[in-house]
Amino acid sequence: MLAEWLHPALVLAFGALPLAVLQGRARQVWQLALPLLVLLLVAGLEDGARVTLELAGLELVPLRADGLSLVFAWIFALILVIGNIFALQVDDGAQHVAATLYAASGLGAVLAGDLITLYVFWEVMMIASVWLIWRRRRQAAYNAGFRYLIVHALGGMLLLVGIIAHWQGTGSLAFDAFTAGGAAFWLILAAFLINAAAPPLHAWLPDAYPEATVTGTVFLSAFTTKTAVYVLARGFPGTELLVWLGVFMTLYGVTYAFLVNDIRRLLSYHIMSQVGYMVAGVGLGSALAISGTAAHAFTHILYKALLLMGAGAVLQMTGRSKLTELGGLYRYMPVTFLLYMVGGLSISAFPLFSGFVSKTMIIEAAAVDGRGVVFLLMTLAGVGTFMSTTLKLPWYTFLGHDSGLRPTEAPLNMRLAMGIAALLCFLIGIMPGWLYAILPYPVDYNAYTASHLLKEMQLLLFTGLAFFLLLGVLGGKDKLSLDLDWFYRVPGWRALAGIRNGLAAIDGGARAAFMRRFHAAEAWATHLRLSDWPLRSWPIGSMAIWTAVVLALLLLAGLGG
Amino acid sequence: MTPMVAVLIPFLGAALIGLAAHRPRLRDGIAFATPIPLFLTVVGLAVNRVADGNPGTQRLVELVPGLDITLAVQPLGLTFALLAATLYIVATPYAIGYMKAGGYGNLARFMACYAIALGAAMGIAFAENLLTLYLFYEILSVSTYPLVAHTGTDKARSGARTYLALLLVTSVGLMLPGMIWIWQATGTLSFSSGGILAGQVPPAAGALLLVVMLYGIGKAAIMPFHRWLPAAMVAPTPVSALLHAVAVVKAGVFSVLTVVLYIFGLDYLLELATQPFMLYIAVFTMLAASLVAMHQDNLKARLAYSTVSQLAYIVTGALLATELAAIGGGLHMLMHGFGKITLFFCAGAIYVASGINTVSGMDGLARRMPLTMLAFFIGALCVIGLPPTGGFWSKWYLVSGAWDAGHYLVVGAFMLSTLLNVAYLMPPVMRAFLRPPPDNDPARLRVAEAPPLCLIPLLITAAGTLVLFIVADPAYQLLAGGIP
Amino acid sequence: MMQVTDLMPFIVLLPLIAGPVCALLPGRGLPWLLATLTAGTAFVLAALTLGAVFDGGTLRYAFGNWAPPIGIEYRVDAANAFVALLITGVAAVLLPWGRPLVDHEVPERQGAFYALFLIALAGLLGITLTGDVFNVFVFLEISSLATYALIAQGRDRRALIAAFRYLIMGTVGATFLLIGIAFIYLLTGSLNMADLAERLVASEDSRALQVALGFIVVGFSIKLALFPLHHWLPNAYTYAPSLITAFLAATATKVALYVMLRFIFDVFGPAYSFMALPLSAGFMALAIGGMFAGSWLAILQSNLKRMLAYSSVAQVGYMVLGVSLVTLGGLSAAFLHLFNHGLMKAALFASAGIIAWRCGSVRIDDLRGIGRQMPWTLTAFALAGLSLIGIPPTAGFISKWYLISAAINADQLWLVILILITSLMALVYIARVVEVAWLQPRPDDAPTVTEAPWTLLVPVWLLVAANFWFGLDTRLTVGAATAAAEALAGGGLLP
Amino acid sequence: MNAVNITAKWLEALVKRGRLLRWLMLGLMAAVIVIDILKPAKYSRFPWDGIPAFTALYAFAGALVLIGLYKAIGYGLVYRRADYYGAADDDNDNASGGSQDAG
Repeated sequence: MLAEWLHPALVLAFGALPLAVLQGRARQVWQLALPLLVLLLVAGLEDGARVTLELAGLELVPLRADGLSLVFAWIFALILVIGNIFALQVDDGAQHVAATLYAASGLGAVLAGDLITLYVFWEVMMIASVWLIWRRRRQAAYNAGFRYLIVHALGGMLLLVGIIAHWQGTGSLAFDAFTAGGAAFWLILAAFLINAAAPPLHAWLPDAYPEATVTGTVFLSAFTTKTAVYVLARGFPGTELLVWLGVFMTLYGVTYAFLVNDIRRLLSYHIMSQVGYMVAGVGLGSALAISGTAAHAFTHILYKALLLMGAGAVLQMTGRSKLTELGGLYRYMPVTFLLYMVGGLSISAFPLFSGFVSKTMIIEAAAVDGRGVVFLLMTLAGVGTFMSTTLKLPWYTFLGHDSGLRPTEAPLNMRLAMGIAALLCFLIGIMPGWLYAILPYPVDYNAYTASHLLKEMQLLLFTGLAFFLLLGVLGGKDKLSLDLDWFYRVPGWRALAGIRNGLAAIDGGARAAFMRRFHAAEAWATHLRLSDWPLRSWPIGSMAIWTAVVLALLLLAGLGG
Repeated sequence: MTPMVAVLIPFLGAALIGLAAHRPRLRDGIAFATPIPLFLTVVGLAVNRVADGNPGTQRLVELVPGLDITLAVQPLGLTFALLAATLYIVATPYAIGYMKAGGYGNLARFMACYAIALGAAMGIAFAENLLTLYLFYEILSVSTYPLVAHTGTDKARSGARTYLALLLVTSVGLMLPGMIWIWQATGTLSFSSGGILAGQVPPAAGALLLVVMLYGIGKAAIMPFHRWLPAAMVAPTPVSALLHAVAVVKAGVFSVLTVVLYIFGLDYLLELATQPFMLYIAVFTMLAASLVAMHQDNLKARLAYSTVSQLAYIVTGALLATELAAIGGGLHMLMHGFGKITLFFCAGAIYVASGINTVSGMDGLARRMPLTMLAFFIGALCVIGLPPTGGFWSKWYLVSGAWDAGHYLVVGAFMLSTLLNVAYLMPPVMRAFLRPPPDNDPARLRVAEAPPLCLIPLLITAAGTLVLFIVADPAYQLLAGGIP
Repeated sequence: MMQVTDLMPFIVLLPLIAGPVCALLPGRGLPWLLATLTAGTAFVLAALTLGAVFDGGTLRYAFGNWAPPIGIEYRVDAANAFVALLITGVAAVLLPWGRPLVDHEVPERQGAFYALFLIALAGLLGITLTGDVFNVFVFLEISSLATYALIAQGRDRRALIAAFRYLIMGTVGATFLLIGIAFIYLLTGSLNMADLAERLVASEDSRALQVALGFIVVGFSIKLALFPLHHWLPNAYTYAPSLITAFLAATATKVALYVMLRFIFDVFGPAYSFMALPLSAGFMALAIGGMFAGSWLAILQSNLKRMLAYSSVAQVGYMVLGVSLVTLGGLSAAFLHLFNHGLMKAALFASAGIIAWRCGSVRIDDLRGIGRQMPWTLTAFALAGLSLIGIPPTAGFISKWYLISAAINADQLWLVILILITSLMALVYIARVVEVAWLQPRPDDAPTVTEAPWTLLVPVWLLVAANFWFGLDTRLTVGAATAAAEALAGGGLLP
Repeated sequence: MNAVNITAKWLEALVKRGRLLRWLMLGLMAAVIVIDILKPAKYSRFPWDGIPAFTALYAFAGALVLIGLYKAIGYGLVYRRADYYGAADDDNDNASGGSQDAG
């Protein structure tokens, strides 16, 4: 079977290399051909495919395809096509290589059948993705990227230690649900949650994503957190903690999304919020919930990419990304606006759009479980999502007062990419059967019941009512909203610098003291040498006296004793 | 095919280089040629050892019964020898290219000492007992002294003086009496599986002996005897590469591993009161050196402190006293060797090509030297311990060993150190790839990749770190077979 | 077919006879040739003797067939055969080396010079081989007088003063020895060592015997330059002709040490010696003092030869330290170092002699950058220096190994630390020279020097090679030193 | 730019009919409420499933509460000057995203 030898992740990884040297049209062609090839390879993967391998004394399964992993493989391959179309005009080989490697590692992680392979791709993902931030080439991006790297390195180490603990505890490296508990369980969970941007381990995401390049953010939004959702679904289904953590995430995300001013940061907080639904879904753990999680990850990647492409297009064409500096762009970027709105309607689960068919699955799963509070809070988060993503952001960016900006419409390839994503959002929205067919568990769920429709319309319409009533006070504030990254950006950094300075002071002090003594001794020796004392010959008399003294002492001691 | 041949080839090469001192072409030819038979010999020894389990023990001199100079091929030593012989092949053209491009003089002395250092490293690798190891250890210290002081400037001399003083003071002052003590107590110095001290030396005395021996091996650079390493940075870069990746520091940690495994023995080690103490000193070294490395602007100084930190990984691995950690230590010797030599090669190539030797000066350099910086990036990944480089495997086993031993603080320290590694190895990469080059600096525009003799070796070693990720299995099997 | 026993006296007689002949020979070449041949023959004989001793135990030869204790007896066991081998070996290597230096330093009357050399050699060998205490005194005077004269031949005016000071001190030492011997003779009526050993047991209560021991020990301590009685040595070594410096440094103090040990262990017996006088504590204190003072003063010197001379004071300290442990191991270590130090100092002074000849100066500051110009000489110096420091695989390392072993065995761990500290001090003063010579640039105004001819280099490198050879193959040295220690300690009185 | 212009024209037309859209929306709101009241609840999993127009009320009240909460959190806790972490060097991109590879 071909796909067992052509691991899609490896094909993609090696396929990334030519991007470093190809130029112009050739690069663009390869940039499209490669993801399509990978899409074909993923299509060729059969449920149940497996490749095993022995490395450094360990039994590895670099490829394992089953229902859960294939959903993610599909969407990863798909978003790579869309993202590459969006990035077609960017003339920066490093960024393309990074994006492709990043996608490769994401694919590799979801296809990994053992923990080592997972770890390998996990770390490659970190290394590749940070370049998408750094290639923005601004000081803020360097710093944010660095923080991103450090947080993920920490996550990677937690994962490594967790894997080791799991390995030593159970003797197995297979990547299945973790049931053993103990330190391994918590370490791996913590590592996964860092990548899933679950509070309090989330601050890297809204910190770094808005600083990434316009095209980079699109990829970033797709892979890291969704890989985390996949591994959570694989490793921790039905973990009660995750239900509450997920619910908290949804609300935390929408709250901060409302507070921030940068449109891409706003959307980044919404990634967090949406991933919260998925984390909660994993926590619920029922077949419906897991399927809903997979479905929501699928649709989320599409609509979030679409939203970020829209925001990125605005940033690219205007050079601005703050709500307070934007406004009235619909005249100049009408296509972007419309396509963005498709994404907005999708994320807020507007009927006929993709979010509706997936998000409601998770909420329904909570309802089926009889979890009233979870149900209500998730619904409330939906209110917040609709308000900020679909109403506030477009209102203050595309409509509202005229900011005086006169950009042109985004380039064709960008619009094309957004168009494809929007089309998929819409198609999934109206024909969810295609999506449901590839879910890990067969689902008996219909989003389009009258009851669902009615409730969803009530929710959205009255949220809109409240929004427009309070429109006057909802505009962006040109402020910075502190998040938990404050702890490592301010006191943590100071503590580190303090320790370093303390160590340097001790080391320097000790060295200086030693060298002082040493130089003093050296100077003394030089002085002695120059002073002729050690060079002087002793007079014969003193030699004789010494002789007498030695003899006398010897005899005295001997005779006296 | 005996270990003696492997030891002799570099010495012979050094002698020939000395004789051909006034014929540059011949001299370079010999310098180029010497590593090849050496490498083949070591590979031959490895094949013999792996295929027939034949240690090829060779007693050269017997001083008194129980005290002899003997060579043998043991798995751990074979790993070290393979590392050194392989890197020697790439280091030689690099050294010649670098020294010529940099306009250094006295090449015959330089190359001869280089070869002698490698011969000494071979001797250390194939030592069958502590005395033999000590013998070659001292030869290595002395033969690298002229290399460090090569330029002969005041700064170089003072650095070289610190270098030699610390290495000799520790080895003569601590290792030698420790060794004699061991000999007095046990009547043998042969390395044997499970150690020779158990039942011979009471744990109270063994505890003191452990401290004496670990600090006696100054080349392992455990704080506070690490100063020689940054001091030796005054040397030309090929020497730094030799010191920090191939011969000297690896000889140090190899000695630590060997002494811990085959003199003390892991079980006995655990009885010693100072084992946790030394373990945490090593852990402290690991973290403190990383912290210091973070604010070194001089690239080579940063790499030197990084080496101090990485050596402490291996010492920690040895002192954790578990099989997994010891394998991890052995693997890290190998992996760090490849990673660090790549970094030093890059630092040297950058210096030769552009005259830049600071991290802050590297802005935008990747546009002029993309291949070098790519290799630097890969080398950095290996040193950090990230896949897909070989560094991952060593970290895997080190952390496994720490976890196995129940030293969770050490596990935490490995994690923290990884973060610090990222924090000091990534900024040069970031600056080179991302920052715009300094404006109005016409000199910078003329910078191009270093000469091929410098460039090709560093690409090879960088590729080596990636290859080692995939072919880690033989190294693992070799080490696992030799560690009790 | 002559027996080795019959040949053995010729080790002494040959140079003694050849000496006067030499004085009569004209020119430069012939005296040198005769001296060299004599030394070479003596070396061969000494080697044969050592072999015979290993095979057959103690060799005895009574002069004029007068049976001891009346007649003078030569009595050779492992201890003195070993020392004789060192003396003749060093002489045989140094003479070919020294010829151009002698031509340079002693241009006139070389016949007399080589004659004195041979007589000094004969004296040292006589001290070593004789079994008669008065004979020891006689040979000591013979060698000393010849040595004074040789030192006075130095080109520097100060050589004369140095020789005079040595003469005074040497005479004091000889007088002390004579006083001691006189006491013994009065007590026992015998002068034969073996005989004395038996007879002295009867007088062990006598104060006079204690005094005799004291005088003898102090007398020899002067000759072996034990701290603080070493003051004659630096000047004598510094201003003597290079050949003489190298020869004396390698042999004279060693012979004094050997013969002192012979008295302490054989004549008086260790049980008595160490009980009657606090020799162990005294030796230990003076040895440590010498190790530190010698090393320290060596570091401070700016004259290469003087630095090496002070280094000798320190090295004598090691040997005496070994003795002071009063164990078989300690004594073996002392003998081992006696031999090895002879080798290393010969090599060092030989290279220093070449440097003095080619550079015209032995001030360390004048040696800047000569490593490049005289690579072979300076490399030899550096390698011999390694031996002095005790870096393996050199003879010095072996010495240090046994000395430290002995200290550990005697449960004197603190001594180990002191030994190591002084070894590192040796590192400082050797490294200083190496660094100046190799790593500092030659000043522009300094005269250009050229490498010495191979005739000088070969002997120096032979000595260096010996340092390495005996650092690896220690069968001869360790075996002989152990045998020597056993021979001296005799009845296994030592632990 | 043809497609873009047509879209822009459409949007312009929509914006001009803003009042009409508003009435449309209000009508829609009234409709969903009325339907919800008339139509019996399908589920009775939760106590509130039986309350007519519960979701509408919940959404409206929830939105108001959330907005109040945001304001409180923002002004009470997390708002800082925009340059709190040090001044950002250049706040606006030079309009070409990642493609200013000028070197």
